[in-house]
Amino acid sequence: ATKVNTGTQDSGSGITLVQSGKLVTCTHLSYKPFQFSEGDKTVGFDVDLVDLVAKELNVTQEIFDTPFETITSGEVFNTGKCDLAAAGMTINDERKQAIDFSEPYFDASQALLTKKDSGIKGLEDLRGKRVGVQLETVGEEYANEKAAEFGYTVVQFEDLPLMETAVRTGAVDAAVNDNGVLYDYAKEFPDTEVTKEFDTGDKYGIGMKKGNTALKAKVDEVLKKAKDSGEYDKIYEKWFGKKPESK
Amino acid sequence: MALSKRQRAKVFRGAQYALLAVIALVLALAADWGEIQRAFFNLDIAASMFPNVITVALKNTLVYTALGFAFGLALGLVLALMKLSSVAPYRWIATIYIEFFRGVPALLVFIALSFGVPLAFQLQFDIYSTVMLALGIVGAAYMAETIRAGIQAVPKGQIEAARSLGMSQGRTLATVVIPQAFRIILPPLTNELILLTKDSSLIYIIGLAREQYELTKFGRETLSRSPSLTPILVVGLCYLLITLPLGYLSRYLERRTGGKKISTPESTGLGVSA
Amino acid sequence: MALSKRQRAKVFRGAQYALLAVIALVLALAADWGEIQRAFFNLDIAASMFPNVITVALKNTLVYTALGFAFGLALGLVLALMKLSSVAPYRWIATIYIEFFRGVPALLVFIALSFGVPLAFQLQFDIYSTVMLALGIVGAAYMAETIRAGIQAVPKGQIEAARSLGMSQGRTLATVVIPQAFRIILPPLTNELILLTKDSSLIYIIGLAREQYELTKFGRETLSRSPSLTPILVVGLCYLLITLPLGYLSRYLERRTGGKKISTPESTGLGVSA
Amino acid sequence: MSTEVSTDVAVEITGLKKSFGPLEVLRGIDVSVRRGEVVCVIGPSGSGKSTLLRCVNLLEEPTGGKIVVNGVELTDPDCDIDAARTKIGMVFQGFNLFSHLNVLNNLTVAQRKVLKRKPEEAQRIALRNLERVGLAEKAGAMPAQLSGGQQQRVAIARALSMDPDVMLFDEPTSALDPELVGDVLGVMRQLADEGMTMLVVTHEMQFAREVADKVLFMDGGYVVEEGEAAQVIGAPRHERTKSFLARVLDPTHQGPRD
Amino acid sequence: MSTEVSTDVAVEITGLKKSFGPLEVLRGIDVSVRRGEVVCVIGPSGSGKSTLLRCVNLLEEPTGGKIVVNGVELTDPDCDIDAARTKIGMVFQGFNLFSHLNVLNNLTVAQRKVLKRKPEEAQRIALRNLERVGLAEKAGAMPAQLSGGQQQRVAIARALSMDPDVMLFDEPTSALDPELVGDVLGVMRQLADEGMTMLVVTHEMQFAREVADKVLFMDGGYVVEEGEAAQVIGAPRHERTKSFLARVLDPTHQGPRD
Ligand SMILES: Nc1ncnc2c1ncn2[C@@H]1O[C@H](COP(=O)(O)OP(=O)(O)OP(=O)(O)O)[C@@H](O)[C@H]1O
Ligand SMILES: Nc1ncnc2c1ncn2[C@@H]1O[C@H](COP(=O)(O)OP(=O)(O)OP(=O)(O)O)[C@@H](O)[C@H]1O
Ligand SMILES: [Mg+2]
Ligand SMILES: [Mg+2]
Repeated sequence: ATKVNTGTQDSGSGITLVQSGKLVTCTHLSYKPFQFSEGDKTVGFDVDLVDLVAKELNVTQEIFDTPFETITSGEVFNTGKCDLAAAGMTINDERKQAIDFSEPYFDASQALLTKKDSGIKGLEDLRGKRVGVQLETVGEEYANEKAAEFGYTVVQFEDLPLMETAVRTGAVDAAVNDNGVLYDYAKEFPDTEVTKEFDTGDKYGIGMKKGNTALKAKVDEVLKKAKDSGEYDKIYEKWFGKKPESK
Repeated sequence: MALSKRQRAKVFRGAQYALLAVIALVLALAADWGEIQRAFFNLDIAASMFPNVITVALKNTLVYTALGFAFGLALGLVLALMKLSSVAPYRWIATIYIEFFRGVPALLVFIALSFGVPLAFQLQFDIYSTVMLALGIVGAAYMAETIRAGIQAVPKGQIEAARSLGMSQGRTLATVVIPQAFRIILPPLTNELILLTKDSSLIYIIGLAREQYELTKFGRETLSRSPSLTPILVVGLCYLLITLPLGYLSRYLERRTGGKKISTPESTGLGVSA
Repeated sequence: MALSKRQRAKVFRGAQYALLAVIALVLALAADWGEIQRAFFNLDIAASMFPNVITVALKNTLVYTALGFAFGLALGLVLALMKLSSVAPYRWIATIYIEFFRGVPALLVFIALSFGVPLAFQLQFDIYSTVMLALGIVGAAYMAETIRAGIQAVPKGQIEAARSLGMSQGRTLATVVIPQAFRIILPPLTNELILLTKDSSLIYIIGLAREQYELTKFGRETLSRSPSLTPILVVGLCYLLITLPLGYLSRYLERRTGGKKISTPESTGLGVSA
Repeated sequence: MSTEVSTDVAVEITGLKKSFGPLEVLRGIDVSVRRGEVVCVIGPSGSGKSTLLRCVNLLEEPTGGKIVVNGVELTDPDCDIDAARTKIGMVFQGFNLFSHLNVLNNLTVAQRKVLKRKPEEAQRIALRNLERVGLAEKAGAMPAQLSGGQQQRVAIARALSMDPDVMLFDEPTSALDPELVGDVLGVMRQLADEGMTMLVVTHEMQFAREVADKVLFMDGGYVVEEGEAAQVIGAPRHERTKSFLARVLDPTHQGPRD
Repeated sequence: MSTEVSTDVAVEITGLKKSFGPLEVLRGIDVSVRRGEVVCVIGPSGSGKSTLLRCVNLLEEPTGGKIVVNGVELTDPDCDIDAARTKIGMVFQGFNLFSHLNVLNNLTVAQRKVLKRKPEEAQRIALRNLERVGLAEKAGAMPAQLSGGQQQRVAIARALSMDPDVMLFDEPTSALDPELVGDVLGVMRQLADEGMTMLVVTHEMQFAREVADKVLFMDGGYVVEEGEAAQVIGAPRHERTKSFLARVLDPTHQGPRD
C-alpha cells in the first residue's frame, strides 16, 4: 500500500498524477454517447475531450469505471483512484462542495423518455405512475423535486442502460435523464421516444479532487484551446451528428 | 537446559499476550482516531438514518427475503420431487435447473430476470413479484438439494414400515417421509434463509423506489450523501439483527435433531447427480 | 374395482409424461420464439464477445478468485487457530470477526473496503490488493470455520499417539493434525472456492478499468450495448465452466475421503460459539 | 377388495425365486403355513431368510414363483398389494417405529389413513393392543424414550392393530440387549397361544423349539430341511443343519474360523 | 536432559490421584514395576485402568501423587515430559496409527522428528521392528489396508522403534475380532520373553496368567488386590476380585443383570 497522492510529478506544471504515465479518468459506464463501449474500447465525446488533455500532458488516458455516487461524493479522488472524472456530469452546488469542476464544456438539459405511443407527453401525465432515474444524477434530483407536485413514484437505477431498459420492459412508465443520452437511445430503439425536454440549463464539467488547481488550470486551458481551434466542434459533430448550437 | 517445557509453555503464552498488546498498541498509534471516529462512528449520520433504516429498509429486507423464501421453498420442493421422480425428463429438468442456478452469481440471475425476461416474454411484473421470483429462483436451487437430501435421509425402515401397514406410496410420502424430512432439513433450511437475506442486498439492481429500498441500498444511498463508513456499519448491524438469531436457531435446531448430517450442496459442493 | 394399483401406477406415470408434454406445448405456443432467439441466443452478439470474454473477463475472474482464495485461506487458518487458542482474547477476536463477516452481505463488505478503509486510514491499494483483501476478508470468514471444524475432526487418538511418541504440541499440529485436517476440509474448501467465484461478481463496485473487468461486469457492459440476454447467458456459461468442475471435484474428494462430515457454518448456519 | 377364500392355508409360497442383479438369493422356495400355525425359519447369515419374509408381503418383488396369502395371489400383477398388506403384519429387526409420532399415533395412523377407521375406534383398538403387549401406560411416549424391548413390543402392537391374518417377524430380538429379549419373546409366545398365524425368522432356538409347529432350515437360497421343531433342532438330518446348530447352540466349541 | 538414575525400579507410582471434575477416578494408587517385569492390570469397566495407564505417560495430568519412570519424576513441573515420553511406549486399544502415513512412515516419523535420527537409520530400525512383529512385507501399506490385528502389531512396532524402556498396553486386543487376538498376544509374549518392562491393561486372563509376573486388580479407583498372577487369578482373596473373575471367566453362569 502506498500513501495517497504520491504519484509522479509532471515537470513544471505542478500536476501530480496518481499513476505515472497515465491520466486516469473516472467515469460511470455506460453513458452513451459520452462514454460507452465499442468493441473492446471505451469511446465517446468525453473520452475524446479528455484525450486532448492527456495528449497535452504527454500521457495516455485510462478509463476507470466506478459507481457514479463515488464520483460525485469525491470518494474516488480522496482514495486516489483517479485524476479526473468525465462522466457527462452536471455542475451543481452540492457536487461543488465535494469536488472541483473545470469550466463547463457541454450544455445539456433534462428530458423524458417513454415508450412510443404511451401518450405521456410530460410530467402531468405521470400521476400514479413510475418514473425511472439514474442514481445520483441531476435527473434524479429533478424528478424528486417534482414528484410531490405530479404524484409519481421515483424508481432509482444503478446505471443508464438499466434505466433505459426498464422503460422498454415497462418496469417504469418513463425516465428522466440528460437529453443527450436519451435522444441517442431513442434513435437506436425506435420503440421509445423522447417526448419532453425540461429546460434546466445544465452544464457539464470535468471533475477533479478539491484543491487540485494545477490540474484544473491545465484542463481549462485545453478546453479553451479546443473550442478556439475548432477541434471541439469536430468532436461534437462526430458524436452528435451536428454542430453545437452554442459554445 | 535453561527452561523446562512447562516453563517454555508459560513463556510462550505470555509472548502471545504480549504480541496481542503490541499489535493493539501499534494499531492505536498508527490509526488516525479522529478520522476513524468520523469514518465509522459518526453519531449524527447514524441518528439521521433512524427511523427509516428500520421502518423502511430493515422491513423491506425482511419482506423481500420472506417472499423469496416462500416461493423458493415451494419451487424447491417441486424440484426435489422432480429430482427423485421415476420420470427421467423431470430429473433432467431439475438437475439442469439446479446446476445452472447454483453455478452462476445471483446478481447475474437478477439482471437476467428483471431485464431480460420481461423483454423476451413481453411480461411485466410488479416489484414484489419480481423480487419474489428473483430471490425465489436463486433460493429454490439451494433448497431443492437440501430437501432432496432430507427426503433421502429418512431411514428406509420408516418407509418399509409404512408400506407394510398398507400405506400407498403417496400416503407414505405425506404421512411419514415429508414430516420426518422436514425435521432433518430445518437446520440447513434456516441456513439458506440466511443466505437469502444476504442475497437480498442485490435486488437494488432491478430498480427501486425510495420506499422500496432494502438495507444495502439504503446504506449506499446514505453513504453517497455523507461519506463516512457509519451508514455501512449501521446497516451491517441491521443484517446481524436478522442473521445472528437465525444462525443460533439453526444450530439449536441441529443440536435438537441430534445433528443428523445430510449431504447438501452447501456442504459438499455443487450437487451434480444424474 | 376398475383398476388395480399396479394399473393405476401405470396410468399415473402416463399422466406425468402427458403433463410434461402439455407444459412444453403451452410454453412453445405462448412464447414468442423469434423474440426469444433474439433475446437469448443472438449469435452475433455472442460472437462479438469473443475472445475478450475469455482472455479478459474469465481470466480476471479466475485471477481475482485465486487471489481472494489464497489470502482468505491464510487469514482463515490464522482465525481458525485463534479460535482454538487457549488465549481468550484471540478467541473473542476470531469469533467477532467470523460472526460479523458471515452475517453481512459481501456487497456491503466490498463497499466498505474499497471506499471506507482507504479514507479512514489514508491508505491506497492497487486493484489487485483491493480485490485480494475484499474477497479474502469475506472468504476467510467462511474458511475459518471450515478449518476449525476440520482440525477438531482429527481423531483425538491421533493426537494422543503423536504426543505419546514424544512429539511436542506444535510438532503434533504440524506433523499429524494439519495434514489430516487438510484432507477432511478439502471438499468443503473446494466448495468455498465456488462461493468465492460467485462473490467475485460483486467487485465491479470497487471500480474497474476495462482490462480489469470480470465476467459479470463484462456481461453487463455488453448488455448495455446490445440489450439481449445473450451476454448474460454467455458469461453465465463461463461461470459454469469454473463452478461445475469444482463442484464435481468437491464431490469426488468427499467420496474419496469417505464422506466424513464436519460441522461447518455452510451446513449448520452461522457459526455462533463463544 | 380382496376375495377371501376360506381355506386352511394362510400362506402358500410356490417356487419363489429372487435375485438381486446377478446374485441369486432365493432359488426356488416352497413354503406353506396353515392357519394358526407358527413356522420358524432358521439358517446362517446371508441364507436369504429376510428376503423370503420380505417377499411374503412384497416388500421385495419376487423374480419368479407365486405367493398366495389368504387366498389372494400377491404375485398377480393386478393384485391390490396395499390392501393385501393390511392383512399381513410385519415386525422388523430394527423396530421401525415412526420416530415423529408418539406411541399411540404410531398405532392409529395406519388404522385411520388406510383402514379409514374413526379416530375414537382407532384409539380404542390401539389401547387394547398396547395392553396386550403390556405397555398401555406408554401411550403418550415418543419412540426415542423407550427401551429397545419396549419399542419392539409397540411395533408388534402396531401390527396387531390392523387385525392381520398373518404376522411376519424378522429376527425381532436380534437388536435387543440380552435382558430385554425375554419380554418380546413372551409377547410372541402369547400371540402364538392365541392362535395367530406366524412366520418367524429367529436365532432363538429355545423359542423355536418350544413355540414353533414347524421349523425350516434355510441355506444358500434353498430350504434345506423342514419339519417339526423337535426333529429339526433336536435331531437334524442334514449335515449343514447339524453344523449350523452346533455353532449356534454351542458357540464356545466352535472350530477355528478361516 | 533426563537424569537417569540406575535403579531396579522402572515405574514407581505413589499416591496417584486423578479426578475428572467432581468424579474421583483414581483415589490413591501405589504401583511399582521393576525392570523387566510384566505387570497386568485387570478390573471391571470404569474402574480407572485406562486412566492409570494414561497417567503413567502424563496423557492425563494427575491431580495428586508422584510418578517416577526410570528415575525421572514426570510429575515434577519442570520435567521435560516430551523427552520422557520417548522412553515410554504406549499402545492403544484403537491402534491410532497415523492414517495419512504408510506403515513405514508411521514408524519413522517420530524417530526422525523427535529423536532426530537420520532417515536411513530410522528406516533400518523401523524395518527391524516390523520384522519383529512379523509384518516386514507391509512396510508400504496404508493403515486402512490392514486388518485390526496387523494395525495393532504395527502400532507395537512403532512404539518399539523409539527404543522405549517401558511399554504400556491399554487393552490392546479388545477392539479385535477374536481370531486376530492371538497374533497380537503372541507378539506381546515374545516382547515379555525378551525382557521388556511392560504394564498391560487386559481382559485376557489366559495371557495374564501365563505371562504376567504380577497382577493388579483395580476397582472403584483403588488397587484392591495385588500379587502373583497364579494367586490373584487362580485364588483371589477379595470378594470383589472373586465375583469379577467369576463373571469374566465363566460368563454363561452369570447371574441376572439389574
Ligand atoms: N437390496 C439388496 N440388494 C442386493 N443384495 C441384497 C439386498 N438385500 C439382501 N441382499 C443380499 O441377499 C443375501 C441374503 O440376504 P438376507 O438379508 O435375506 O439374508 P438373511 O438370511 O436374512 O441374513 P441375516 O441373518 O444376516 O439377516 C445377502 O447376500 C445379502 O447381501
Ligand atoms: N476425559 C474424561 N473426562 C471425564 N471422565 C472420564 C474421562 N476419562 C475417563 N473418565 C471416567 O473415568 C472413569 C474411569 O475410566 P477408565 O477409562 O479409566 O476406566 P477403565 O477401567 O479403563 O474402563 P474400561 O474397561 O471400560 O476401559 C469412568 O467413569 C470414565 O467415565
Ligand atoms: Mg436377515
Ligand atoms: Mg479402559
